[in-house]
This record gives sequence, structure tokens and C-alpha cells, in this order.
Amino acid sequence: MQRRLPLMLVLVTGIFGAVAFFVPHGAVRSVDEVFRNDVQRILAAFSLVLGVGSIVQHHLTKIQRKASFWQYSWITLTALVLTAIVGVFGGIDPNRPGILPTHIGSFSFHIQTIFSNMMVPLAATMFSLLAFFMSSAAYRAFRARNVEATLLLAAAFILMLGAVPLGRAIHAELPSFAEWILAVPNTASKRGILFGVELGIFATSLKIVLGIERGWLGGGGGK
Amino acid sequence: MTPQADSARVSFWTRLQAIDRRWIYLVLAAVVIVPLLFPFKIKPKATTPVQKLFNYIDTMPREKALVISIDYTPDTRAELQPMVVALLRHAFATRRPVGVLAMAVYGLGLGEEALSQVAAEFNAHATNHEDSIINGEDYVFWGWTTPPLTVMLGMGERITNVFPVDYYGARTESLPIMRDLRNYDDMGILVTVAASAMPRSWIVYAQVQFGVHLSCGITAVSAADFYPYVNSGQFTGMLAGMKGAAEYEELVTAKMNKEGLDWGLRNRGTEAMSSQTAAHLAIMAFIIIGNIGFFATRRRK
Amino acid sequence: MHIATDPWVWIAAILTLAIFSFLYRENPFYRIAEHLYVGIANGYAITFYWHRILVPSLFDPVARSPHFITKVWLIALAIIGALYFTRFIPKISWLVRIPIAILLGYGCGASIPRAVEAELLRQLQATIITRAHFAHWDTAAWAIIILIGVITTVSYFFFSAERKGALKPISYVGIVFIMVGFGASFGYTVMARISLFIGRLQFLLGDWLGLIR
Amino acid sequence: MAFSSIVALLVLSLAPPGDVAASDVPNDEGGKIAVSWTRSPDTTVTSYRVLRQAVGATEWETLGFVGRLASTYTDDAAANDRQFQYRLIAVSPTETAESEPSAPAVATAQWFNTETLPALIGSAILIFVFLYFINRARRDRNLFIRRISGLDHVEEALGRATEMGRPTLYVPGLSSIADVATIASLNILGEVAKRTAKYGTPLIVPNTDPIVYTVAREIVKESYTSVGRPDAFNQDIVFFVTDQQFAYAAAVDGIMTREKPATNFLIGMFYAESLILAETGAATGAIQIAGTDAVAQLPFFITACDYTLIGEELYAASAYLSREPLLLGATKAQDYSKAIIVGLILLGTLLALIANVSTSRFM
Repeated sequence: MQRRLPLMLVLVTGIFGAVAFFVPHGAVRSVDEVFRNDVQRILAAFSLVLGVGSIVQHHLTKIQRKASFWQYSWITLTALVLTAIVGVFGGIDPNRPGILPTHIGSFSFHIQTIFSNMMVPLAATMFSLLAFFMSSAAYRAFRARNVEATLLLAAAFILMLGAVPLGRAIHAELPSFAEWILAVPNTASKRGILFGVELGIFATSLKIVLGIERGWLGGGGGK
Repeated sequence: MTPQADSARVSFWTRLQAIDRRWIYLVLAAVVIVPLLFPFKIKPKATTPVQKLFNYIDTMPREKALVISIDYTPDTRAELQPMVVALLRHAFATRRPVGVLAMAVYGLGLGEEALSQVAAEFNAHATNHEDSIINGEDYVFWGWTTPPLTVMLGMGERITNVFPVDYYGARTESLPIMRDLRNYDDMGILVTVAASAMPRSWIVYAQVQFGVHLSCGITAVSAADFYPYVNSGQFTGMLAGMKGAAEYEELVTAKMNKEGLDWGLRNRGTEAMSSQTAAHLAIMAFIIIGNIGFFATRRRK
Repeated sequence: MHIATDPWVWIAAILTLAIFSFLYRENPFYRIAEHLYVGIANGYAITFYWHRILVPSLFDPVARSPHFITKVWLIALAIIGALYFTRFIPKISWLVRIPIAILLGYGCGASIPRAVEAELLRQLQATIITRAHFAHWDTAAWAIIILIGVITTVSYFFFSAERKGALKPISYVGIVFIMVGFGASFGYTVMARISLFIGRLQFLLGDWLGLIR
Repeated sequence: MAFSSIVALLVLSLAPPGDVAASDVPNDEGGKIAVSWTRSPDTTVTSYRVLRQAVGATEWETLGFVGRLASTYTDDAAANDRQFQYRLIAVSPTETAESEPSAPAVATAQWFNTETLPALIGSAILIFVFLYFINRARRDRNLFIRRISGLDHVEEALGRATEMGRPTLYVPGLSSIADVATIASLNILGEVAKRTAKYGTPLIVPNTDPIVYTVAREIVKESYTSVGRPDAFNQDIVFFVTDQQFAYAAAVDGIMTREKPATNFLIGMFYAESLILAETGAATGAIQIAGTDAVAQLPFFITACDYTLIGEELYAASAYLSREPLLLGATKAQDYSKAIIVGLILLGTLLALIANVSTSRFM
């Protein structure tokens, strides 16, 4: 039962999802619309429980077991609870305030302010570290060590030169040659890879619907 | 080459290669900061995909809406936000209805930032109700919902079913703009601005079944992977990375100046081009020096 | 040089520097900022799942809908949705598979025919050379190069035959195309990473320290 | 111009639009009827008025107006399964001209959208190919897959570590057990562990995912016993480090610089931290073999490592080693599907060039 019901559900909804593409008839189309706008949306809304739940569980166990850096888990939990309270009770639209006032005097802590001044800098800076890792890897690791790497670096140089005015200075045609590399050989190789990737996605989706691939059951923790 | 000179040369290169990576970080930081403080003007020349998108939007029938889907998160804001701002300016300058939605929940705050910034820019110069930009009449911010499948297939039938309430909480049926913006048929083009594979889903779910015209603004990291879709015509042009944003800004600023809307607005993408150029040269220099060192020492081993 | 006065800009600047401090070495400031980020991101998500899905698509319709059948239908769906909570209750945690199965099944099923059309048929069709390509020399030449590139790239990833005979040169041409493609991605990736760093400096030097316009 | 035709022009006023036809709009859920006509030859016409009459009703109702250049109109408010007739009135500044009514038409809903036929055929073929090969793989484990050249490089790199008597580092990627790349990496780890057991070279396997960690430990223990060296296996070969991305990268960097492994394997799903790992490995002079399907990281691995398994090569290597029916069947099925695609491209080009068939369905 623990396995047969989910696998049967996956099969039924899978076949319905595919059939809905082929049949324009009102009967199927209206069921599909209700399924998408009600069933999918409400279940997806609750799926957040999985994401937030596993993060809270992870940090709680870390605190319980005093694992390394457990003190920092308190920061994640309090930040999560405070932001949720400010957001849920403070409301989203400034001129439709919720129960909780979102400013003390001129200092506002509205959800949009928290987003723009805390989440944006944290997320954007985390990602901009890559520029540094890139530059040191460029210096110490990117070598034309074999034919493939040499070809790759040559094409990369043409692209990078084409993107800067120096490229035009070296040769008037360099920027358009860089554009050509992107538009023709790159399109060909990426399209070839795309066929492989798409067949991989097709295989995975098919195996899940037909119950051949059962790894996702593991997510449920059951047998 | 005497043995001592040979070994001296090798030890110089090995020492040069083994320097602490934090020195390289400092060099990169300097190379980017200096041009920011003393920028040298760079006029990015529009590449074909950028020009193609600009021409398409410019010649779209007036009543067809430009729809922007914010599919990125703050991680890649620096590259993609200038694109959204330029697209909004282009649409408002040519009096086109605009619809904005977000497929990533963290895209909401970014959509709100871009819309309020550009609306304020236009309203600062507006003289009467006619040229000012009003939420609900000239643009609508539908906000976000999930899963993506519900949005992409639902917007082909009726947008108000997918977004009963807009970002600000108003009921979408009550908004005047929604009267002639019912589904994909009322859209001139939908531009998905994204850092990940969301544009692929727009093609697979929205375009295949409803034939909506699509284009995409994408981070330079994934730009090369989307060229097959530009080549096959599934995307009408494309904006790639901050360079694409700067090029589109250039075209929009030129268009606005021609229409007498020369307000000297800041173009974040273009401002970054001088630092971008300097940093490119630095990275190329790092690779070249690294490889010289590599080949110099390799012959020795 | 007029430094920002808004306390929030200072908070943003301090958080930015805390993350950059990782470049020197992993340290407590970095760890605080990283854990703060995970907490805020999830709190923000809870807000919008609540205000923009649960309220308008579940609580409002159940409270206001005139038809009793709609109320029963939505409450039934909410109960299935609530099964996600069982993930954290060991004895009955298998129940979470039911909502997962419904979402996963429909998603996979819906993607199969559509992706075949969009990714295989359309791309395949775009590779076919027609007489229209021979309108002028360059469209013809590029179409031929793309056709060769696609076929050799696909052949490189062909594993059912030894790389002997015709497959050897074809695979070699394929790897050349693949490497030029990765070179293009590499060049643009360098561009992307730098732009993100420039964006942060535009904030620090501009909005915070007011050094640039 | 004969006198009579001039008179005809004067007297007969406006020429009405001709051959009005109406038909159901196909591939929809009904409710729509397409009306078409040939425009009136007179240039003074400014617009056309479209009228509709339900068969059996008496009066005509006006649906709408279209410009003088229009020759089609879609009535999207026609109730299903009821007969309607349509008529056009050409309007010019001075007079109007009525056309003949069209034959009755009925709006119906279709059960199959003919435009999706190619997708149906394509999906059916691919489903058949995949099911066929997965079944064959279940019955015959040694379906032919060529030996990936990458595996020979794995062999050489391990030999080097043994010669120099230095450890081998194996990083199974940063993703969960559900990720295809992680499963492929664990299959290759099994093979690597057999050789390190036989040659007695120390093996280091740091992990970021608790489930992957437990699976990896079982695989390595099983490889050591299968080669007859259960004694050489100990608990600290495979260990859990942290689940934080950059903290893990920093920890592995520490291992690379302290233990100085002669060979590094970076196989699985990687994100932005791949740069740090590949760089430190290159700086310590180790031979590095990478393998991932993370397209964004492949360019870096190719330039920073000695050999890289690119995307599907990783899956094929894992199928080749594990002979597991699902992996084997999927690899074979994808091969034959690719052959079909290449065949269709060549056939399509041939047809398009010879029979001048244009494929402008979407171009």
C-alpha cells in the first residue's frame, strides 16, 4: 500500500497530464483547468512545508547534538521566524497594512525593505565571490594542457576580446567574428548536446510515470 | 641556456605561480574599482539578437502588451535588473500596456523595485493624467504563484484565473488594463528574464500550445546554451548578460532622446562597461601569464 | 563624497562586507551572514506562500464561496496538502508520497509530449537545410556548418559502436565543435561573474560611500 | 470601354463581396466559426459589416465591423451544435451592398488536435524505443557499450598514485542521492576503490550529503572485500565533512594541500565551488580527472583538469561499469533515438532540397 498507491497516482496523473495536451475538447480541458488551478496550486502551496520543515529540522538537530557551528543555527531559526512574522502579519502592500505595524517612527522594517536591504546584498555578494574564484583559477589552473583545452581557450579569448572595445582595435571584424562563433559553431554543438539532454529528461519523466524509476519514493522516508 | 640560468628561470616561474590567491583577488578588485571611479566612455554596439528584439518591440501593434517575467533571484540582479528597467522604459515611452509577473518568489521584490523606479521616472516628467504611468491602467504587476505549470498553461486561457489577486492585493478582474489583456493572444511578446532553465519551460509549455511570441534576457553564463532557440526562431532575439543590457539601454536611450524624452536617466549596464572591459583584460592576462609559466616549467620536468 | 545616512544602507553594506570577508578566510562574520541569508529567504517565502496562494486560492474561496460543493472540494485538497506535514512524523511519513506523486506525476506527464515537440521536433526542423537557405551564400554556408556540427556532436556521444572507421574522424570533428561551444560559454561566463562583482561595487562605492555619481 | 459597361457602373452602385463561406474552427473546444469572403472590387468600400442569423430565426444580428482590407472574420460566440448563416454588407461613404448568405455552418469541439500529431508520433516512437531497450537490458546484461576512453585515463591516474605511493582523493560531487550524476559517480567510485584496494594506495572520500556518505561507505567496503582485501578497509576512508557548499570546498582544499594526493577525482554534480577545488588540485600538481553533467562547470574542468568526462560520457561510463539494467537500457535507447534524429535531419534536408518542401511551419 505504501508503494502501490503513490505509484498508481503517479501513473494516473502522468497519463492525464500528457493526454491534456492532445485533446482540445471542453470536457478534458475544463477538468485539466480545475486540476491545474486548484489541485496543483494548493498542493504546491503546502509543499513549502517540506522545504522549510527540513531546514528547521536540520538546524534543530544540529543544536540538539551541539554539532559544529551549532550556535549559528539559532541565527537561521530566529531570522526565519522574525521575517515570517513581519511578512505574514505586516502585510505586503504598504497601503494595505496587516495587523502588525511595520515601522517604528521613521525606521520601517516592512518585508520589502528587509528584502531590498538584507536579502539582495547577501544573495548578490555570495554570487559575486565567483569573480574572485574565477580570477585565481584563471591564473593558476586554466592551462592549454591538451588539444581540447587549447581550442576552448582560443574560442574563449575571441569571445572575450569581441566583448571589449580592444577587440575592435585589434581587427575591425573581430566583434562580428565573436558573434559568428556564438551564432554558428556554438549553436551547432549546443543543439547536439540539447538533443542528448532532452532524451535524458524524456527517459527520466517516462520512467517516473511508469513506476520504473522509484527513487523519489525515498523522499517519503518510508520503506 | 646555462643550467643556472635555466633553473633560475624555472624557479622564478614556479614562485610566480605559487603566489597566494589573495594577491590575485586584490589585483582584480583594483582593476574593477579604478574604472568605476574614473570611467572611460564606452558605446556598446548592438549585436544582432539585441537589435532583433528591439525592432520587434518597437514595431509591435500599439495595443499589444509587453509582458516581462521576472524569473531570476537577487543573486544575478546586477546583470538582469538593467534589462528589466530598459524594457519597461521602452514600453512606457511608446505607450504600450505592460504586464509583469514573477516565476521565482524572490523575483517579486526585484519586480517591485524596477516598476516603482521606472514609474517614478516617467511620473516625475508627466504633466497630466494622460502621460503619467498608473498602476492598473498602464501596467499591472500580477506577482507570483506556483507551480510554474499552472501559470504557463493557465495564462493561455484566462490570466485572472491564474492571478486572482495582483502583487498589491487588488482583485485583477477590477483593473481596467485587464479588460483587453485576457491571455497570450493579447500579448505582443513575453520576455522571460532569467538566470536558469525557466526560459526552456516557457518554450515547452507556453509557446508549443499557445504560440505566444517569446524572447529572453539571460545571464551571460547560460547565454551560449540558448543560441539554438534564437537560431530556430523560438526566441525572437535575446539579451545576453550585462553587455546585452547595456546595448539595449543604448537603443532605448537613443529612441527616448529622439522622442524628446531626454531625461538623462542612469544606465547601470552602460556604467559598468568600463570596469567590465578592464576586468576582462586582467583575466586574459592572468591566463596568459599562467600558461607561460606552465609551459616554461613543464619543459623542465 | 557623501556617505549614506539611511541605517538600512549601512546594514546592507555591513552584510556585503561580511560575505566578502570569506575571501580573506572563512570566519564568524561570514558564517553569521550565511546563516542569516538562509533564515530570511525562508521567512520571505512563507510570507508569499501565505498571502498570495493560501489566502486568495484557499481561505477566501472557502469562506466566501456560495456553493457548498466548492468548500468541500477545497477543504479536501487542503487535507491532502496537509499530508506534507507527515514527512516529520516517522510512523506515517510515507503519506507524504501522495501529494508528491500527484504533483510529480502531472509534471512529468505534461512535459513528455510538449518537450518532444519543442526540444526535438522544432530543433530538428531548424537544422534541416531548405532551398530558402540558398538565397545568399552566407546563410547557406552557416546552415551547412550547423548541420555538420549537430551531427558530429551527436555522434561524439554515441556509445553503441566502437570509435573505429567512419566514427573516428566524425567524433574528432564533433569534439572540435564541442570545445568551441564550451569556449564560447567560458568567455561569456567570465563576463557574467565579473558583472556580478561590479554590481556590488556600484552599491558600495555609489549608494553607500557616494564616491561615484 | 463600351457605353453599356459605363452605364452599368453608374446604375448598379456598389459591388457586394462574393462567395461568403463559413466553417467550424478546427482543433478547439468549439464555440468558434471562421467566416471568409472575397473583397468587393470597388475601391470606395471603407468597411464590411458582418451579420449572423441562426437557421430558423428571422432577423440578422450584427457581429462586428472589419476594415476594407479584411477578408476573414472569426465569430467566437457561436454556441456549439447549432446552425448559423453569415452575410456581409460592404459599406462605402454613399451606399451599401449586401452579399449572398453563406451555407449554414456548425461549431463543434474536436477530440484530437491534429497539429499535435507529430508530437504524438514522436513520443510514441521514443516510448517504444525506451521500453524495448530497458526490457532487453533486464534480460541481457552485456548489451554492447564501448569502453569510454575516460576509464583508461582513470586507470593511468591510479597507476601514478601507486607509483608515487601517495593517496588518491575522490570527491563524489555536492548533490543528493536522487541526482543521476551522483549515482554515476558512486558507480565509478566502486571501480576506483577496487584498484586502490588491490594496489594498497590510500583512498580519501570526503562527503557533503549524509545519505550519499552512507551509500559511498557501503560501496567502498564492498569493493575492498570483493578484491579480497577486507582488512585494508577502515572507517575513516569515507567520511562526512559539512553540508555547507563553501565550507566543504575550504575543507577539501585543506586535504589537498596537507595530504598532497597524487590523483584527484572530481566526479558528480558540482556548482560554483568547482573552481576552488580544481584550482587547488592543479596548484598541488595532482593529476585530476573530472566528470559532471553540470554544463556551467564543464568549461572550467576541461581547462583545469587532465581529463574530463563530459555529460553523457559520465552516464555511459557508469552504465558500462555497473551493467545496471535501467542505466544500460537508457543509454542504448538514447543512442538509437539519436540515430533516428540524425536520420530525420538528413532525410529532411534531402526532401527539402529535392522536392522543395519548405519547413516554414514555425521558422
